[in-house]
Amino acid sequence: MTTAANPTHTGSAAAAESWIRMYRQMVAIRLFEEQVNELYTRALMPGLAHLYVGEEAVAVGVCEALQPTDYITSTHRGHGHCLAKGASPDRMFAELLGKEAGYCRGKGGSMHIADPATGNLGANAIVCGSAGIATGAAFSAQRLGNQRVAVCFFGEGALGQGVLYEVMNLAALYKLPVIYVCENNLYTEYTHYTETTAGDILQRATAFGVRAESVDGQDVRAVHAVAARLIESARRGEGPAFLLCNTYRYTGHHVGDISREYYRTKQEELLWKTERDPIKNFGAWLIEQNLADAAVLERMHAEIKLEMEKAVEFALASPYPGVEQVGEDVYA
Amino acid sequence: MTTAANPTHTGSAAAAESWIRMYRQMVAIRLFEEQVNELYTRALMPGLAHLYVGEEAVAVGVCEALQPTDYITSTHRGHGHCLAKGASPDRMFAELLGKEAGYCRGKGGSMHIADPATGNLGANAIVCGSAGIATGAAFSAQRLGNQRVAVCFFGEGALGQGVLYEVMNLAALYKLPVIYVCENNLYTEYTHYTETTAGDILQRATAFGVRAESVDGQDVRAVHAVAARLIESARRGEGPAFLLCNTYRYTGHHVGDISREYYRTKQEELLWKTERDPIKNFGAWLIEQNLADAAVLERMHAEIKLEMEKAVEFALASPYPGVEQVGEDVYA
Amino acid sequence: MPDAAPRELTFAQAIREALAEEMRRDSRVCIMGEDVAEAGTPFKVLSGLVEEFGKERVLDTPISEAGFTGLAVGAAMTGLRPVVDIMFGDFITLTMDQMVNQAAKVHYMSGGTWKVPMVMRTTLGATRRSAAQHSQSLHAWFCHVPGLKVVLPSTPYDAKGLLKAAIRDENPVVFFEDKMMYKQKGPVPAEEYTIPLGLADVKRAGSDITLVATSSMVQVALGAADLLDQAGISAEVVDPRTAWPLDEHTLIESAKKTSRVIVMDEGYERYGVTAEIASVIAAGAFYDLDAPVKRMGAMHVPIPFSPPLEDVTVPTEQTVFEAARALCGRS
Amino acid sequence: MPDAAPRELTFAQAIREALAEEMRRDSRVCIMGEDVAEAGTPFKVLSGLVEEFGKERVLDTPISEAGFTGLAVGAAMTGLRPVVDIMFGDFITLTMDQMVNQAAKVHYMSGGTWKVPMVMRTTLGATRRSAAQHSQSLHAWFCHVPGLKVVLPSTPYDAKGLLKAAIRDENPVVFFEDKMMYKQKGPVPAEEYTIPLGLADVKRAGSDITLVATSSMVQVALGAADLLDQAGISAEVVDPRTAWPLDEHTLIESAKKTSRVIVMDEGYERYGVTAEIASVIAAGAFYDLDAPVKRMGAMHVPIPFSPPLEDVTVPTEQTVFEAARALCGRS
Ligand SMILES: Cc1ncc(C[n+]2csc(CCOP(=O)(O)OP(=O)(O)O)c2C)c(N)n1
Ligand SMILES: Cc1ncc(C[n+]2csc(CCOP(=O)(O)OP(=O)(O)O)c2C)c(N)n1
Ligand SMILES: [Mg+2]
Ligand SMILES: [Mg+2]
Repeated sequence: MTTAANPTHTGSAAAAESWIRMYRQMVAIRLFEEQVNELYTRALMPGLAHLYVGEEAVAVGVCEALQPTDYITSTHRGHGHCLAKGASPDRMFAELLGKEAGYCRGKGGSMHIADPATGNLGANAIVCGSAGIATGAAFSAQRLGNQRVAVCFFGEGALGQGVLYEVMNLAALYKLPVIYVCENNLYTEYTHYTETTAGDILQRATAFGVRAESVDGQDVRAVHAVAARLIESARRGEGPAFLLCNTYRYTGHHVGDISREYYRTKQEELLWKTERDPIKNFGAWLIEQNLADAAVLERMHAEIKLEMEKAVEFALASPYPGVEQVGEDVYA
Repeated sequence: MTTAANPTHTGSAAAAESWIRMYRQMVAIRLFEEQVNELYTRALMPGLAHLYVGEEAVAVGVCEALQPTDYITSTHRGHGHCLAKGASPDRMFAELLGKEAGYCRGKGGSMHIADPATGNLGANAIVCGSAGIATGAAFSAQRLGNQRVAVCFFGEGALGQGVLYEVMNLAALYKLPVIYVCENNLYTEYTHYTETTAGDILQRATAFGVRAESVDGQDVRAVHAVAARLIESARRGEGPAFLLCNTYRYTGHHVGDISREYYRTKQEELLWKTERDPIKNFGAWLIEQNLADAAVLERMHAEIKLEMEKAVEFALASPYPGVEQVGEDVYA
Repeated sequence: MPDAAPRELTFAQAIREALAEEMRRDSRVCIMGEDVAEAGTPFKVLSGLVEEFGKERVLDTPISEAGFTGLAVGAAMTGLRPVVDIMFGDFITLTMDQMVNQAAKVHYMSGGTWKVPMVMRTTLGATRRSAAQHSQSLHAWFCHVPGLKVVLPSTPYDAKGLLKAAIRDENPVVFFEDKMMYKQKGPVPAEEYTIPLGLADVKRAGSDITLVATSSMVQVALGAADLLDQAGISAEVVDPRTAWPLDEHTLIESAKKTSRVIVMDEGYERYGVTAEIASVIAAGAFYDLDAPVKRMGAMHVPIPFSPPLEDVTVPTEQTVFEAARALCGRS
Repeated sequence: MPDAAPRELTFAQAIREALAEEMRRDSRVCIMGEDVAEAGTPFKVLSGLVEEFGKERVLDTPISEAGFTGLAVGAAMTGLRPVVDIMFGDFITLTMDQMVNQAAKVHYMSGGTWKVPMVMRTTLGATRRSAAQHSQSLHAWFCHVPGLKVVLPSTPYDAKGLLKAAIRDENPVVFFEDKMMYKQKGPVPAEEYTIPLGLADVKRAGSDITLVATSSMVQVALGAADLLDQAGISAEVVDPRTAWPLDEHTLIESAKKTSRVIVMDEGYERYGVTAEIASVIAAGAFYDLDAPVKRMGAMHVPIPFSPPLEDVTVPTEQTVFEAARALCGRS
């Protein structure tokens, strides 16, 4: 998403630009998801979707540290990663509605958006389903010597899948440039992660020779700083890393998960939303640092909102794929 | 294999008896395997077999700390575990020859010996294939409250299989009475474990909430001491454990693996055989401690040799199952 | 509670009642899977069970399909009767080693000494707009494996009776539920009953053509049969109910009677369930068939998300009706 | 090296030569699996490759079938052409998620934008006294999955040409080698050639009965054809060579010509490859068949260790001969 030098630690103009870009990107994700929820509520979207609201700082902080040619893999909760890596909302909405103009010609839907142009190897509806793919992309990068890095995003629920440890072992053995980004939003579907996760998460990486760090996933600057460090180290050939981002999803597991009291309290939700909101807090910091003023940020919100509405309109107006396309793309 | 009290740390008569039993059991395993090799060389055994020679102290040290009703699961290299848990050589040889008198009516062969009478849930030809089964047996033991413990034997190659981490996590979460005994004999088939194993083996257990220890797998007393401690702690409801036993297989991956120079040196083999032999060293200790004299031990060897020869004869003379049995036992 | 009054339950309720009854009857029966306890699964099929039986017997697991299925195999061998919940049938991919190399073979490899009385409940079926990784019907894989039994219920009544039989079975049984059927209602008597595994059921008698249909396809077949009736064609709908053991006799007898057959199953048509059943019938009723056995399954494509595309990947009343009419020479 | 002289290679040599040639031709081709480098696999099929291509391209992996298969999927998407080695076909159980939910679907789910040009080489076949977990022929599972291709070579010549084509294919291809066939010799020209996926081969022409046979069963069919010849029955042996794409046309034409068919495959008979092929033929040659299509596959039992038991689980020249004779009304 950004240029080669990543000067976000300095007070330079480039750094300021980067901060603003990250802010904009986080807002874009949030407003995108609001439209998704709207589409669901108005019964305009087929199926379900898993919103990324609350977790924006993770995708944005990490992707800001990536090159356009770097790879990501994503999950069922993938809209944020996809946008942060550079996808455009109009084709994403089109995909969510199953339209031909979508990134996957309507064949993938919310959980399978992929986009070679931005290095997005695809969202994945199998929990941990893309850990192998991301590791393999890093393997290619190493063997082809193209200096690329692969980032594998996954929820903490994926820690339950054995294949994660298999591929971390492989990545460590071969010193592959892959970063495993674990988004711990505390819950799998309807179960708190402590009920399903024994031991220590960071040790689960270091035990396989993958260095590991954790970070406040609500603080985009912190995420970006550590991600940039790990990514550039991987790019230099120093091997894989694991980044645990502590975060929270504001809404249900999916758009239809409305009554959540049986697995988490409203107070808990409220606390995260009010005290720990990544956008609000980062906006306040930007203002405090004189990098933006409230009016600028408000204008930005309004602009993005309009952009999202237009994108939705585009998608709604787009045609479905012709039925004859059903048999295409099975084999290359 | 022994009675409730496990007085092997004391100088009591019971302890002495236990030492002698362990010595006998180790010799039995070694001489059993020699017969297996002989059967293979003489082309009397169908298929292949994976010999346990060199690793006797692990199976014996651990199984001596188990009750007859406790469970074990085993591997492709399973004869040692099977004997140590109490199986009789005659029915084992019969199984290895595919005879009806075998433990599995000839249907299992070397890699699938199972025996409910001694709590042997079965050898397994899938690397790590029995980790789930052992964990499940511990689950039953806990839920049925029958005070049993399950021991899962596996080679260090099984550390490559993700399911191991899945079930260790489950065992830790539910505090199941299961001991994961990793026999690190340095090689998988033809590859040194350091080429396939990143990170730290013990951490791979502790990271999942399973306490872990390592022990010299050539020292039956050491194995027994730590195994007894872990097993009794699991039995008391204190949860699972992982025991790393450092050991060595003297011969090939299987009986047909004769030329091994491309993956390990003869010197290395020689060193283990001469300096670290579990039987020789333990025998010397027994003599030193006045628990046995050389003549007694020699007589024991001769007796066991005879027993093994008789068992082989029994197996050779036994009939194959009738062809009509092929369709039996598919469904219970 | 002997109550002869007709009673209606949804498919989900029938499953839940079967589980509750068996759990009351036999303390060894326990349930394990992801979000099965308080959440009662995303499909809410198990709602209420944890309240009655507690978290010890309705066990929330990590997202470790291989791990907890393996655990269930060991638990089944040693005295429990686990019922494993695999949320979407697409995730059986992760359990194949445990089910096929372990569960299915333990009894045989051990010469009949160990048994694995476990049930895996999972789902099948498309048209839910869930896309390629949440819409598959992969039961044909398990049908191919000796040592396993495979149940494909199509009504609440069958679901309850077959699930109870599956839980009491001494073998590993895989039980596939059509996720689109959970809210469908049907009569389920309050009295205790089980349905033996291996008996087909004639869901509708007819004389001109046999529609063999499994699971989700049974309703489709019945709908097609109504359309055919209006076109003057009498269709018999036969539901094998279990793909293994397979009631070949009933299928072949129906084919002999009608002389025309369509076999329908929501799995992929190629190398799928319809191939086995069609070839069993083609061989068994060889001298009585007036036309080739026609197979109708899912189109050979990963299930697309886009509704108009997804809708054409599976047989519908209309496509079955047309195929049947053509087969009867009336197109 | 243009050399027209007939040359014989073993099946293993043919595989190795195909790999070596493709690796020389295309630096993106690499091999990964357990003990593939210095050991050259337990079957010694890959001996010598690491010496020529180095450990970077012939990669020893941990015993992590799911992990390195998944790695291969990602590597294939991003510019390499990995050939994954799964030692025994029984271990594909561990790779089903990577192969089926990932490799097979990536192209379709991404609307045709990403491709997965990878090959999985693995084995099938019993009678090696390897027991139930090392003797299965589970290729039917992959045949059922859209997005995958499945190759079942039966001669060194076919093995080489088909493997080269598989490596050049833009899709995930699963390549099954009969482990009992590795030492079998056959003519393999020194000149470069490939065999397109999807073309059946008539291994022997005949007029009275068609024996459709795959992989390990081709030699059995040819042996049976010799016996049949002596009994005055002329058997045609047709080898589909790829189970998917399936050359239905050649199979049906042969069936129409001979009017009698046996379909043989070493996978389990039930819900297996023979079911698909038999039902394709039964439908396609419906009006020409004089007898039901007969299927012969592995007996529906986990493969037993005991030699006399194992030997009866798979079709043999003798059992095929007898079945064919009976089918021709000469029993
Ligand atoms: C292999 C597999 N098992 C189960 C599911 C069903 N499922 C979808 S999302 C989910 C929870 C994922 O939790 P987490 O990884 O923490 O991601 P989050 O939803 O919190 O972002 C589950 C169990 C699945 N998609 N794949
Ligand atoms: C899942 C699986 N992959 C591969 C194999 C082939 N195989 C059999 S034994 C073995 C090596 C096992 O090494 P280790 O676990 O260290 O046990 P050891 O033989 O050293 O006792 C391999 C790769 C297998 N049986 N199962
Ligand atoms: Mg989560
Ligand atoms: Mg080893």
